[in-house]
Amino acid sequence: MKYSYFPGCSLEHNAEAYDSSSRAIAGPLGLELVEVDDWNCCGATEYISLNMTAALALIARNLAQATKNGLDQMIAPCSACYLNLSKCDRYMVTTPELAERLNTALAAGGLSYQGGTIKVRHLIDVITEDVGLKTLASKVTRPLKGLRVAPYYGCLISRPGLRISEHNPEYPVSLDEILEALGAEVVDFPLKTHCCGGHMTQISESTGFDLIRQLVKGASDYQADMIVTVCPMCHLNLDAFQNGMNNFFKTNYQVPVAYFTQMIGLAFGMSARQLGFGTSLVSAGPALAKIGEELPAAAPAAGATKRKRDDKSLPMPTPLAAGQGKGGSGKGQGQEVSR
Amino acid sequence: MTPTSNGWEPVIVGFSCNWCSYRAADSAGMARIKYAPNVRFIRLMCSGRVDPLFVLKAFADGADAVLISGCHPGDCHYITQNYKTLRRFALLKQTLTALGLEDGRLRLVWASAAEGTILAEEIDNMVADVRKLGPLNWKARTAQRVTAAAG
Amino acid sequence: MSDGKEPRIGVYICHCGSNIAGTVDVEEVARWAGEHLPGVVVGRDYKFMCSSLGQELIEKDIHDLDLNRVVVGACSPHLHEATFRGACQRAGLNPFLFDMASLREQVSWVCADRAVATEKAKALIAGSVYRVAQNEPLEPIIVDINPNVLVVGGGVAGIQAALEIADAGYHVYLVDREPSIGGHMAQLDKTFPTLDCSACILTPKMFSAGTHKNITLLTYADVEKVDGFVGNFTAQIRQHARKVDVSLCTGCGVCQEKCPKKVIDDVFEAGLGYRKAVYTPFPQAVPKYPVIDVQNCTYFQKGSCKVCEKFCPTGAIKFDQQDELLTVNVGNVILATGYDLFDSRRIPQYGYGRLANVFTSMEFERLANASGPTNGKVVLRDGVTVPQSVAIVHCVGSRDRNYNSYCSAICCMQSLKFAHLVHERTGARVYNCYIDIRTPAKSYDEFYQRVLEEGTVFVRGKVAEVTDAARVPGEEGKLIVQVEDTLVGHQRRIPVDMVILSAGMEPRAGAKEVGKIFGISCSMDGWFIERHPKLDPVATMTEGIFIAGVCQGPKDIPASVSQGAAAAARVLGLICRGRISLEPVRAQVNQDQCSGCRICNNLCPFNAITFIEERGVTEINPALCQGCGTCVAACPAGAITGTHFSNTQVLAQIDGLLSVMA
Amino acid sequence: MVSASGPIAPTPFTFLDEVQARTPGNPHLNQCIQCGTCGGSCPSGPDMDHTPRGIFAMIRADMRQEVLKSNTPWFCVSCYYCIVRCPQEVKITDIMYTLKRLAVEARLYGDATAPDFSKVFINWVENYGRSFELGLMGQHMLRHNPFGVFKMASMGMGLVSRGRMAFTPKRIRDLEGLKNIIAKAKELEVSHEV
Repeated sequence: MKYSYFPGCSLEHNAEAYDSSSRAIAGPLGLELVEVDDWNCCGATEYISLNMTAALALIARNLAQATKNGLDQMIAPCSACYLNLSKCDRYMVTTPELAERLNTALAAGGLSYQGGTIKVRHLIDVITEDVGLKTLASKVTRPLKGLRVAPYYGCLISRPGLRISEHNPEYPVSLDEILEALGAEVVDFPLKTHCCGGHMTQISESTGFDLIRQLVKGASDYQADMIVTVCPMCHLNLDAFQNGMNNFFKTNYQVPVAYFTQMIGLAFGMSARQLGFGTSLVSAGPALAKIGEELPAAAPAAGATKRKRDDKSLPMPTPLAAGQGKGGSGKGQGQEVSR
Repeated sequence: MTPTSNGWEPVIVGFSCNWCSYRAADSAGMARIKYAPNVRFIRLMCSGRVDPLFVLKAFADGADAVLISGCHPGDCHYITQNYKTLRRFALLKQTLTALGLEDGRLRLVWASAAEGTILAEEIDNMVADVRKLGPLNWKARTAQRVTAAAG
Repeated sequence: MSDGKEPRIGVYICHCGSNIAGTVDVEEVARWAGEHLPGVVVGRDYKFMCSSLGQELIEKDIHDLDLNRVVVGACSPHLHEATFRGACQRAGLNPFLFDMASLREQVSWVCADRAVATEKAKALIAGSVYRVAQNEPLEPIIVDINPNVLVVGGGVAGIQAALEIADAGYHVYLVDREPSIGGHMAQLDKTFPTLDCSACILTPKMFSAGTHKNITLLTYADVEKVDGFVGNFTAQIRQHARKVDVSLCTGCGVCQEKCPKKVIDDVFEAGLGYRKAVYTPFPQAVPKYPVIDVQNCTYFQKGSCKVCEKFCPTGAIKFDQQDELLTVNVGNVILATGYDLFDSRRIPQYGYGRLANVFTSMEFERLANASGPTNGKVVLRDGVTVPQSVAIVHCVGSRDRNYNSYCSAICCMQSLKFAHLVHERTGARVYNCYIDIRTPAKSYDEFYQRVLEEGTVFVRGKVAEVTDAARVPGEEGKLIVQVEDTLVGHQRRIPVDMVILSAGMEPRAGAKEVGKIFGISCSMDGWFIERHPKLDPVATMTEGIFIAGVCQGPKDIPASVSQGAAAAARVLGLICRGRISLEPVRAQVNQDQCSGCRICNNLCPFNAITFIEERGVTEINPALCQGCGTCVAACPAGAITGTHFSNTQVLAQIDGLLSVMA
Repeated sequence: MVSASGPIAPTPFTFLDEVQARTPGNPHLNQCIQCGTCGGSCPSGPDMDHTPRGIFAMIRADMRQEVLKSNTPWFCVSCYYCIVRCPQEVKITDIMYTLKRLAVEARLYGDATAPDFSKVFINWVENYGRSFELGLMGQHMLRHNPFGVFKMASMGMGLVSRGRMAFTPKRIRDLEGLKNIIAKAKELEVSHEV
């Protein structure tokens, strides 16, 4: 099965692990991913707040680019990209006047797009629908026995229900099913479709951190070893901001967060390093230990060493020892591990 | 309804059954739904009563299009008669297409007594399509075809 | 002209106040018709043609101007065709020499532009004038009314209807698919606003229905097929095998006592209680005879047990009993098939089915009911803990385009009732989360006032979600109801022990199929369609088929009872008339023209068409023919004519409609 | 509803009409029954100075200034709970986007944090074709929350040390084309408004 692949900006940097793990499991699952040529940012939730036409044109450019490789289905692993792309496509079908405007804009860049040409799919749908849980389970060589995971869908693939697939915006189960197929112990997570706060950490700390707290608290209340997510934004908030949240509320949660593709990779017998586990801020060490997988030491910050000069201005982080979960700011908080 | 540039407006003869589609028109009225006024309905007891002859007559007398409407399949007041309508319609359509009648000039619409909105929407769409097609002048056309055949 | 005379047509255009005159230039249409249309000798317009003065105007013209045809342009013929036919008849004109054009529903109400509307009106009038000129005088078909009546559904509406008719001295077949009549009302605890016990007021009615000499009770039975027409229906009813010989059974109840198989009762106890495999739904069941639930009976599933048979003192248990097919002849049918409760699991964010202490309204009725699983104790799912705080959620599945957009009418009062009962039985703090409080009936709002006084907390806001995910210590172990208090303008999280979902009403799952069996249709929402929403709420488009109770749309007990009685009155009216005249719209075969091709033979769903072998021609039985005209359209020899919808008449109408061109 | 015969819908005049017209698709705003499902479902509702429902009431009351000044749209996290739960199919999230645009056009937003965040973000996108977290956070924080920089530094460096944050933004090949598209689109948006 051959698909266009739209990684999106996050997967280039902070969600690199999502990208590498997705590509890693594609082979075994019989998926061929053809990266969309010269794609651009989808504008996240920001651009549409300033200029609708420009925002949609920005997205439409990607759809136009995608048509070039002749594939009619495009996989977007990032929920925000996924929603933006499918929304834009939908609008171009339902609102001819808008479609016309967007094509006038695209023409300025020598492009054009006919609404409905590209079927935008989220990776999780492709795996549940095109690959199928049976095939998935059949590829499992190392069942994730004894690992308690909280499936976390977040907002943008659950809602507003643009998805082609049959699913329930309030109580989806596809991720639960995938994780069960991998042999993990799946928590019936009541907050599975609640919001991680998106960019709120940048707008209002109190709001953003509280949403993160609710989710992390929920997961640890349900004794989940880790939260499994399908979205880079959710991952960034829950993982990278977890210690910031801990400081804010004087709590010390240490719930590791992983992409569902990483979990699939593990179950397929791939190494944690290969799947980029070492790159999360909250260590997944204790969790992975449960399935006898050794967490690699944090990847030696390649970028950092190369660009030492640039780093001078800012304090270097204290290197992390495997299994020790903390932000590594040397400010002494977040040392103690809950549970 | 926005008249076409040259002010020409299609005239459409509609055949409705007494039980569902005519009552759909009633409920469209009761809901004060404004829709294109081009369709002039004839009330029959059942869409099954629509004799191909009626349709041809309508076209011959200068109708630009004909609308046939009845109860939804399975909801027919006469149990199964609208299935017969369906079959007859397909046949008629084939024939008329062969005679060069554009698709869109003969339409079949199912509307239950409750579906005033749907009937109105269908009529609006149909009128829009027929406006694009322009006047039919069936007589003239057939005349041409005859002469063509002769010559 | 069939009757030789030249047509002398009178055309009458109704203003309908401003309904038509507001958009259509009625004077112009009348004048134009009088001057330009063939055969028209007079064209008039009048404020209200349907008024007695309007009708007299027509009658007078028929006399003075010797009219032999009449056309009225007014509202839809479905409203006033009968009225004007009456006028013609009074003036000695055959009512079928009349035609009506719908200038209101099809013109003035749906056109905005006056000129356009007026032109369309002219076209429709022209159509009617050309047609009426071809109309033939016809005599209505008279049929006798069989005085027996079939009532489908033994809820309170059906029982009421059955009793009214039976008391009037006519025979009723009362059919219910459950083993007992009583319907939803039998499950309820108290009834609003008077709070009298539901069973106490219903049981007497059930009893008299069960014992009435004019009522044949057919419970645990389904109507499978209905043939015929008003006055003469034949219904085929399947009596499911009770596996109990009712002629021997005394209803002593030993079998239920001894039966070793306990199953969850998801019908009467709404899944909150248990029953045996052989059971009567509830103690006061009518009839008192139990049924054996074959799916759960150990004997039928495993081949051995027969405990009930062993203990039955009269040997009434009959494991080999088979379904019976009964055929009854009736003149009229009343459908009172009721409703299904909205399945609250369809709204996952309310947690029903996942969170133990979220209850549906029907579950709560059983909980509060003295004869229910907890003997009327209001407790949590664990069966012992008394809730300290309860939230009642209004509009569950109603007034919501994601589920049902209509208002279920009973939920507000029901929720107020729950608030009162909870307060009375537990003293718990009660929160009612509502969008609007709708109490529009006699002493309903007084009940609202009473509940306010009792200290129930009213929160104006549609509940967003019910969750057990606590955010602060105070919420631990509670259900949290998250809602915007729209009157404060802030989001609230209300921790409670119990949540009651006031679920709405839905059309029966099988409503559409039932409708098909009886030849009536359902609205977009799935409720049976009445003949007129205001003026004829219990009749349907099909003569002789009536509807009563919730199957016609959400309503409470008083309204259902009134409709049951109303439907009965309509039926009794027909029975008293003894005979009814039907539209003489029929198909007739001209035997000389019939080529005997038999194309028409298999077209008729009413089996009105038969082929006479010896004469090699087809005949149509006017008693069975319903006048759809499908065979007329199909006859290649043109041997079949449809009275009142003949080719000549329809073709003439086409001419007329198209004689008006912009 | 079916297309009105005669005159087509009038050009926007009330604030309600304006908001409806500036939102793609049909936002159904006039259908709101003020039930509060949106406000109840909103994750950041407690921090908004008016709940979405409140905002809709104000829009109907034509309180343009107050609505565009409020922080409500800027606190919308685009979680779409309100949209899927709304019993009247009101497209709340999309309306919030519209309100943000109108507020930016009218320079009416109270606190500039959120609008600026969007602007900075977009600035990178428009000039490189891709977003750039480090630059974004850096610029944004320095402007709106200088101390935040230090608070966030730990996290930031955490990401950096794990190769999860690049020091230079990526640039797409056909940047010219993209810029032209954006420029044209902006024209159209403006011409669309008048």
